[in-house]
Amino acid sequence: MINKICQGIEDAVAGIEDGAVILVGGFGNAGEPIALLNALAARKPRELTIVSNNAGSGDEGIGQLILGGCVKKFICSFPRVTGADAFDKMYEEGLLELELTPQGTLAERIRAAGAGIPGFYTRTSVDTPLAEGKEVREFAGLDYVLEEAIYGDVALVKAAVGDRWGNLTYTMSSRNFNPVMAMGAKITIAQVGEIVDLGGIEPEQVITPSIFVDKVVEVEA
Amino acid sequence: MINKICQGIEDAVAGIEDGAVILVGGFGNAGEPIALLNALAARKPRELTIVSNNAGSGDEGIGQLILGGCVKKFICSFPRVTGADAFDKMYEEGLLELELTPQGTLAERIRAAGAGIPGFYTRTSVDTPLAEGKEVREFAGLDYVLEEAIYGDVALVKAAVGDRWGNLTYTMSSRNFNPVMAMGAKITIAQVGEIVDLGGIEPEQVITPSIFVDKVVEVEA
Amino acid sequence: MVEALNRNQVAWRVANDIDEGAFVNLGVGMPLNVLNYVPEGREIIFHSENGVLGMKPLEEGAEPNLDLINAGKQPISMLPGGAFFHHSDSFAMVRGGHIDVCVLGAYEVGQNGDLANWRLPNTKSAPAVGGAMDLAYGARQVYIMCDHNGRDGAPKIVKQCTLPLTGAKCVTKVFTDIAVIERADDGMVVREMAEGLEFEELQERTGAELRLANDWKTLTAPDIAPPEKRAR
Amino acid sequence: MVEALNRNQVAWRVANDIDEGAFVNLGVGMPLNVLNYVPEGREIIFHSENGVLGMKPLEEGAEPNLDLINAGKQPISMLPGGAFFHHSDSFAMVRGGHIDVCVLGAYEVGQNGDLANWRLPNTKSAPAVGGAMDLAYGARQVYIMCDHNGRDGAPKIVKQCTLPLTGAKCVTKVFTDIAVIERADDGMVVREMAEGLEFEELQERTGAELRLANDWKTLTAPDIAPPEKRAR
Repeated sequence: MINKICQGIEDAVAGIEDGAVILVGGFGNAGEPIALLNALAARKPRELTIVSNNAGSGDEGIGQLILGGCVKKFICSFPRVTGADAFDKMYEEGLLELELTPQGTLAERIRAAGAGIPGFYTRTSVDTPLAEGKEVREFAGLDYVLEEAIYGDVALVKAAVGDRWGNLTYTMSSRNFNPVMAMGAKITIAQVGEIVDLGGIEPEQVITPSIFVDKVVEVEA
Repeated sequence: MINKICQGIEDAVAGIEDGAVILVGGFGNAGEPIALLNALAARKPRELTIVSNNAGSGDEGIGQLILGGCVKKFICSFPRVTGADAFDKMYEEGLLELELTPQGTLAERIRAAGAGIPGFYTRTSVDTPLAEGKEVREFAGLDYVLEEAIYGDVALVKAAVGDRWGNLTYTMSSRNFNPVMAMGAKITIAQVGEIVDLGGIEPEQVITPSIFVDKVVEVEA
Repeated sequence: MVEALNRNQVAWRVANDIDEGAFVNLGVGMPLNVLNYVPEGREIIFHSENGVLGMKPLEEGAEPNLDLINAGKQPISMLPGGAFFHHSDSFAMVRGGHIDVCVLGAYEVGQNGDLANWRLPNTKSAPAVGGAMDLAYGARQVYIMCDHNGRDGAPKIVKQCTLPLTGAKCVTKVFTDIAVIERADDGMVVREMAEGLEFEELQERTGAELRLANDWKTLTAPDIAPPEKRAR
Repeated sequence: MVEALNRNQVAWRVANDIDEGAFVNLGVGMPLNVLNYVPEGREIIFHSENGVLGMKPLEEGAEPNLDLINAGKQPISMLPGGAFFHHSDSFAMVRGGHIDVCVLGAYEVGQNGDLANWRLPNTKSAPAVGGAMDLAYGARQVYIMCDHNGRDGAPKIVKQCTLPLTGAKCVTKVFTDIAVIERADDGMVVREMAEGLEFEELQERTGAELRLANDWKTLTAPDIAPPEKRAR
């Protein structure tokens, strides 16, 4: 019987190695997999690359990883949010690398990794500093920038409901980056508010299908 | 008040011009917008390019457009299906152009048009005749082919439920190419089995959001 | 005496410029305020880049839901007909040309439509860009909402941007406290000027070269109180 | 006397080679038959490229639903836990390396793992490729299911493909009526041979150079009737 359900949050994050590229779902606090991130921080990993829209806030979740000295580099679109003090301080001291990428390009680069596309062209960032060093190419008279896929080792996502195969659904706007991150990593770990029996999610209503998910752990909301 | 609902199928297909590139949803007969295609054929358009997975079967839908002499060119992955007699005959007589593209590449090229991506790289078709004349580029030691977006003038799709804003849901595997086609065209026209009040589709369960749909017409199943 | 609009009135003016049925994205900051001034009975579908279509302001006294927020991470509410989707789909809408209008703030708008709104010079803090660059090229119309002059009096609409660009030649219309200016192929055209403002004075307060439209109108708005100063 | 498997037995053999929990795509034609021989109690999640995960065969006597079909346009049924999604997402699964195994038919398999299965020569009829090229490179393992020799006796496993390729160096394992052959870095290794078959005869009936694994086994299957001839 297929069973991707982990009994404890520690089991869920076991095996994540130093130096891993971690894709993290969420936008601000909505959909941020706080419990998984805290459990990961407790393992005291080193030299992680965190790929997420924001660079965390407060001392939980991504903030806890930063404070624990676990993060070497961020790839994100908007690191500065209210309460991103941990990030701000370490960035200003030169202790964190940052690869800034526009939000749409970030989402598309991760989807690309999940979809077998190593590179694609986009108008976004043409003629701006974020296009520096990137190939520019003309299609139908307009310039486009070549952007490359971001491949994750692990994705940490938060969902509302999950089942033992790994199907997931999300609540309202907490969906955001979560389904995208789930596509782009070798191993996807989901914290869910509720585990239901197989078939408890209507097949038309599955948002992240089981194929993109490796571990599921129930976490009280 | 926004109201994308057309009262008749003729209104729904009004204004489609000769020479248009038409994206057609469906996979085999599942999800094929037969009523819209028949109504389009009745207008006797000329020189259409049809982009769809199959080249129709029988004398309804895409078959009716072929028999009516409306089609100049197909872009599809699998023209030959049981009963694709109209296509087979005209193709063998040299009366139809065919651009064959792998099914995944077809879906991705149309999504690309809808997502502002003029071109992307894929492994699919490398070292095969379908890569001939296309740029090949190496990423991380592997060859990839450059594929370009397919931009539709009009998309014809079939959905189960729609509302006056244009939100759509689909039944089971009749979803297939429909949401993709809806993204890739300037104008998207949906035939739906049922029109519901605004709010009748849960916001988490919308599959094609209103922004991708321009006209909705109810057609008895 | 120039009757400049306050920021709420500018938001009102922008909201009134948007047609029924338009799909509209509002940038973080001043632009999000446009949501509060949609004319009674006009259906406009607002897009939030974090995966929302059909948002509306949170009702007075309603309980905020942490899972229902806008791009500025503020709680919102939903219209019937709204939809949720993930970030790739959300930015396919933006980058694929499906958004009719986006409303953004600006540090500088160039005479040629260049936009700079993401990076100030001489700052130690980390850069942040969010969805601004995606919107600048992706939306069919890029509306800018800003004070006409900064606190030091320097014009926001300039001959040529000096700050790092968000997008080149992308701005289509600028709404300030004293004017509505459209970008035409041959330059910046003043469509509306505040009561009591002379064109010469407007030109003086603007870095770009302006042209007054023959059918220019007075920029007016109903009596709306200015926003309260936010505590920092 | 060589005890070759019939086509249903080959489908059984392939089904038994797939691990629990695997995500598996079945090509149109012979491979779709694998669905009927999943070992009792083993959970395998079958993907159909038209946007289905978790399909199972239509129950005997059940009403087919025209909206629920597989890649061969045949009616199917669903396991609890299944999901529907659109074509771009479906092929993201295929092309992004998420499918563990795909099972395809073949006209020719080259000694280096090249696959030709979409285009016969000297035909006036239109070419058709479907999802074969996406699967050939996208799936982690590409299993081929075919008769060892064509009606004219010509081998399907050849030194070098002469037909237009579906994908280069992509095949990982071949299941025929008389052998199971794995592609190793240094060539084709015979893992199983039918009862009564000598390696020399197998080599003679094969275009590619074969090597017999030290731990090779007899290719056997339970007694299953061959498929009925389909009316044309």
